[in-house]
Amino acid sequence: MTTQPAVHSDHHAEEPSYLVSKRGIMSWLVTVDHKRLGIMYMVAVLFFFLFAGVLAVALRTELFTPNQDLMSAQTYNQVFTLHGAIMTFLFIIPSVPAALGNFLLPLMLGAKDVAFPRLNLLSFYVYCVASIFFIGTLINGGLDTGWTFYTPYSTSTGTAVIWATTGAFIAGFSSILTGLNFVVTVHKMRAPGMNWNRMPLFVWAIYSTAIIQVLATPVLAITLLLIIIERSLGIGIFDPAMGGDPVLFQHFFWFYSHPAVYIMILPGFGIISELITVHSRKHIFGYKAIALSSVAIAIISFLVWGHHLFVSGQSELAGVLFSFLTFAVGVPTAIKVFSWVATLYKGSIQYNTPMWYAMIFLWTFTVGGLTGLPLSTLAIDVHLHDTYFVVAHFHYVMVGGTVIAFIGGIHHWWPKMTGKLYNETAGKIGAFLVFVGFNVTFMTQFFLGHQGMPRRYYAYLPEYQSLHQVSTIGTYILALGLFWTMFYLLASLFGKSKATGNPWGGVSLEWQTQSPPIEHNFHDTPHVHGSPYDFPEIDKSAGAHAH
Amino acid sequence: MLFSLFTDPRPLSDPGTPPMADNPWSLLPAASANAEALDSLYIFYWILAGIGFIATIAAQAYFMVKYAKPKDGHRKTSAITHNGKLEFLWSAIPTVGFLVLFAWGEIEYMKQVTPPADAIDVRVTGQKWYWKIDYPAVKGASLKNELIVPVGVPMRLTMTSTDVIHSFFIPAFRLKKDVVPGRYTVMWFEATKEGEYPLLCTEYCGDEHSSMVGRVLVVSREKYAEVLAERSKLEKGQGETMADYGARVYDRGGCASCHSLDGAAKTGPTFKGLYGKTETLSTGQTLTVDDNYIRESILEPNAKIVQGYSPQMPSFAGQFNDEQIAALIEFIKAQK
Amino acid sequence: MSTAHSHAPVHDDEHNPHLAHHFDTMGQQNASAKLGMWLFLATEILMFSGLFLAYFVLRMFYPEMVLEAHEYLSKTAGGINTAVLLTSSYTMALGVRSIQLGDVKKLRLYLVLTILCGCIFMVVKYFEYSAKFEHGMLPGKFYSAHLHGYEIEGLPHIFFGVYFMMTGLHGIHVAIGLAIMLWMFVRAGRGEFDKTNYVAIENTGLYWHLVDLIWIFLFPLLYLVK
Amino acid sequence: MAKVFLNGQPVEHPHESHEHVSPMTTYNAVIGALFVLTALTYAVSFANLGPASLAVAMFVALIKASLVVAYFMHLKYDDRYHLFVFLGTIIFVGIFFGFTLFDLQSRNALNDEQETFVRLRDMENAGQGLKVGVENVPERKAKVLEHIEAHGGGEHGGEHGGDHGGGHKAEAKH
Repeated sequence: MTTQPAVHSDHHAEEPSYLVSKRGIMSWLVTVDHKRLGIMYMVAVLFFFLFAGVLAVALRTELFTPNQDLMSAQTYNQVFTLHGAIMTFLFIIPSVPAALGNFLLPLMLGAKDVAFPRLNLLSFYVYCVASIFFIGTLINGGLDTGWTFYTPYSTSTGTAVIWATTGAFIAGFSSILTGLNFVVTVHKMRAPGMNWNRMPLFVWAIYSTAIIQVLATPVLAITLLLIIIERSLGIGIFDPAMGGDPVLFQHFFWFYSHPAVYIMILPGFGIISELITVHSRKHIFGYKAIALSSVAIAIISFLVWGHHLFVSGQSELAGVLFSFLTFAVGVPTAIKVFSWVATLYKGSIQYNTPMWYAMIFLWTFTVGGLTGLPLSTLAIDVHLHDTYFVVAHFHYVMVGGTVIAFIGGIHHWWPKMTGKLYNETAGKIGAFLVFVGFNVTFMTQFFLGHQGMPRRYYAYLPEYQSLHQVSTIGTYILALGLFWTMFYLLASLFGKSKATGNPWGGVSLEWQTQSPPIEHNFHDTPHVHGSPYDFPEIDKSAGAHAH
Repeated sequence: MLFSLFTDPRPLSDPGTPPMADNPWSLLPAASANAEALDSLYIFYWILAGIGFIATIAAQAYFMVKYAKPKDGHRKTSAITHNGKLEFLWSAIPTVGFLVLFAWGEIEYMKQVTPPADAIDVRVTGQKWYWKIDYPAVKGASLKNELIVPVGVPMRLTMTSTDVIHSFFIPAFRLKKDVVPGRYTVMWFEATKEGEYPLLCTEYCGDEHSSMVGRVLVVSREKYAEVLAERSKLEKGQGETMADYGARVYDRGGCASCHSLDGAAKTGPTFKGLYGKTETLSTGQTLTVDDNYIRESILEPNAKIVQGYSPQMPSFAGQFNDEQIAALIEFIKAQK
Repeated sequence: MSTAHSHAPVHDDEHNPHLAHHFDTMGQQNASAKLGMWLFLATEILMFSGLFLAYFVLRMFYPEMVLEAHEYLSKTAGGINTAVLLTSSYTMALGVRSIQLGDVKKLRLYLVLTILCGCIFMVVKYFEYSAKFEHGMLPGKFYSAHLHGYEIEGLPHIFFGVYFMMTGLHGIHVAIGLAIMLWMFVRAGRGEFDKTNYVAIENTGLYWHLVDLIWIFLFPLLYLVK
Repeated sequence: MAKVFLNGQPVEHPHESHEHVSPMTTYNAVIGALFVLTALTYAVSFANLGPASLAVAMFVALIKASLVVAYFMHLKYDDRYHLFVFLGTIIFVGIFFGFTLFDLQSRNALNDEQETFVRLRDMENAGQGLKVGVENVPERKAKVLEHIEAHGGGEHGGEHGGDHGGGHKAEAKH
């Protein structure tokens, strides 16, 4: 076992990093460097996260009292729709894969770039065009359908549905191109010796995600196209007023959008696998189980979309089938959580900020996963469907899972991406605020939901008020934590504290080059001889029973 | 309430919605056979999830403390990479739990969706933004936003929508079903406890989705016919003023979901100070709100739209008779 | 992970002008491009599958209407187009074979033949579409055939909606294919392809065959099936 | 010369071409078979097979598609993973179709009234059925009628008869 932290930082020190190897704004705009594109994606998705996050704060503020006070019904409906649509299509789907995935995938594989660098640039610009359409939606009368575009509401409302669906349609292409690029990269661009069993788990997660992106997103494209056609020509496939079936739309929509949930969460799983091992200096527990469970989740995710239709008039028999298959997703997910906890066993855990986020993730994601069970249990879902219970559940998975993992990942790879170190104390304060704020906001919503508080209400029965107020205050704490995080991270860019090539002592390939990396990632093609989790602290002499 | 200082004591615009539980932490009332059965399943789920959660988090917390890095540098860590038996166990045990949950949920669900043959038939129509409830077996029994149910008798609702998808949700019965335009969906229940319970729409259906709120009135079997007749009859009571009668029409007609009485702008203009006001129409013309205009707006709502509003109101022709319309006009006059 | 570093492999391919900087060998580059193309074809198949599903659902909901409405599609035009498209697939496959053997001249000839077939397809489609337009057999709310004297029971506007969606999306793919082949023709003329470097031609071929493949299913479903 | 690696594995002969070149006879045989099969479907479409007609047509189309994929697209000789991608895609299409159609088929399994569109049928019986195409948009209908008027009536029916195989019940009603 030989790791050479920052192998070449000495005799290659004069070589400029990717950030400064070329200069000028044009060198960024037409770059095909996956690292620069990763950074550009990061800026773009975080901008939309900020934007839709501000909308969320506005929503929660309106819900502080049971009556309408801040905004009118129409405004509220548009705000929650935009919050959902932007968070889904412009933030969370591209977040980890396009930002961190782009930056890290070739580095982790020991490649010079992704397989199709120009396609990568194209997919970034396609994403930009999509975001222009979403901004166009705002200008052209907003959108009030909810991010799910359910027919016949979306075919009859007077708002700018076509702008928004076109935006989502285009964003889908960006997602497809990124996914396609990553699948090919993983297959064809691995460094010598990097066989499937030596790939970091983040790569496995991104690979599984990419498979879903390639297989599911085209169906979203055709669904949105059909909505556009239905709205403009009224062809009568989804619109009952013309002879169509609105529940059929829900099948089309969720065939994509349920797997999309795993596009969102799988990369988060990948990040957590990396964070936990590096900061506890231990080999991941159950490498194969975690890697294969990612693939299993990717495949099963295509079989369960019907649980979004349990009360929507789908046939009861189909409901039973989908309920059964939904439980099947729980098994690989449970395996992952247990394996992460087991990885901590007999480790040497260092509580850096990224590790704080990993620990928070274990808490929030366990809650998110377990509250998925009553929603997949048919009879209980009938009561909980479309209530705040569902809202809380998917925020626990999407925010508590993906966003927490994303923020943890940003902290973990921040030194690698920027070459700077942030203030650890500030990081821990931020993590604490986010943890408290998040749980106060969404834990209460489980109780609200069980008591029957429906989704998408701007005014509600006064009985629900106390819980709503707690939830709103939690939102403010969460927002404070996120703003705090934004400020100290930005401040670190101008700080003097420089990162070494390998500040955490990681052994996967991205830590074997300088921070920030050079334009072609590695001075020489790396040759891989072992596992990415073979830390020097591991006591090989002891566990004779271990394999 | 925790922060009642901040809040407006006025209730939600919809009148007569009863409270469900005074204590926000207490569970809902269980007012149907289904709700009782479901609560046991729900408690079972919480026990199962609680065990899973506590086991996971306790292990995590224990490891976090026990194996924290010593101050003087890293200790040697275990070389363990996997353990087949353990992994099998923690895959198999949740699987068993999941199967039990699935099976129990499936059994309860099958009961939820198979109505008994002797159930009383009720027709429900969802419309932006109120529920119309008809009792085919009782002549002239038609209600708005109000479902009257006898205790201990199965009721079978056959539901449809005239515009977009709505969802019929009675939390106290733990039941919900989408109401889909172009087809019928079916729901059934047997109430077990007398009382008033909220009835909510849970599928987003447009501007006043939050106002599509009604109530379920569970009465004794003896009183059922009487209450139903009394509630569905909308006639001027003896000694009742026209304005008071109009208030009842306003209430029963579901007008509140779009027209407020407190000046708040909803989907339609507020009734406060409406009568005698000069309004600008979408065509640019102006007119004064008088008896004729109100009458026309009830029967032919989209003929003259006030600027800033969209033509969304359904016609009430055939639903209100002349006397009721007159009473409604008096009621609007009284809203100064 | 223990890593050793060696200098990048040095071999003849390094000098191949077609080799991009981030690949090590031409083999790797070509295999990547081809895998990428197959994944792209997968997305195309799934996208069209939505429309096919819409068609099957339509048949399920309104069997009589579909049977009646589909009689108004011209079997002759559909048949000609099928023959033309199959032929174009054949010439395309031969084009790929030519460049595999290093014959650029023949490749260009076959590309021209394929483009020609594609154009015939589009022309036939144009006549079909204009006949439908003239008879008011249009999708959805534009359907007015009953005013033109064609009475079809039920809701035929849905059938024509699906017909135009399917053939329209397919037609767009044909048009895109024609543009790509034209570009390939120009590139071949500039001598960009040879025996070892022809993956772009191969991928164009794969795309074109997929367009053919979709038509193979469209034709019987829309025009023939009873 | 250093070893060449691909997919993390050493490649023994990096310069050998592994592309398979099929002989002309294969292509000729395939296109011949495709034309024969097309003619077969076309002919069968005139025979009245009833519900079997869909199955037969799909079966023939499947054979045609397999020929194109295997020989024209070289999948038979190609990297196994490409075959895996292709078949995988077909499986996912199958899942999409299977589950959706299963739902639509079984909606009335427990409750007849839940069958899709029973309400639409009820409305139709009550004389309030859905309207076809342009009937939903009165202004557009008026325009179409105007247009027909200007171009000498709507009786195009007879002139184009040959191509439309189907009957023209229209004239009688019009």
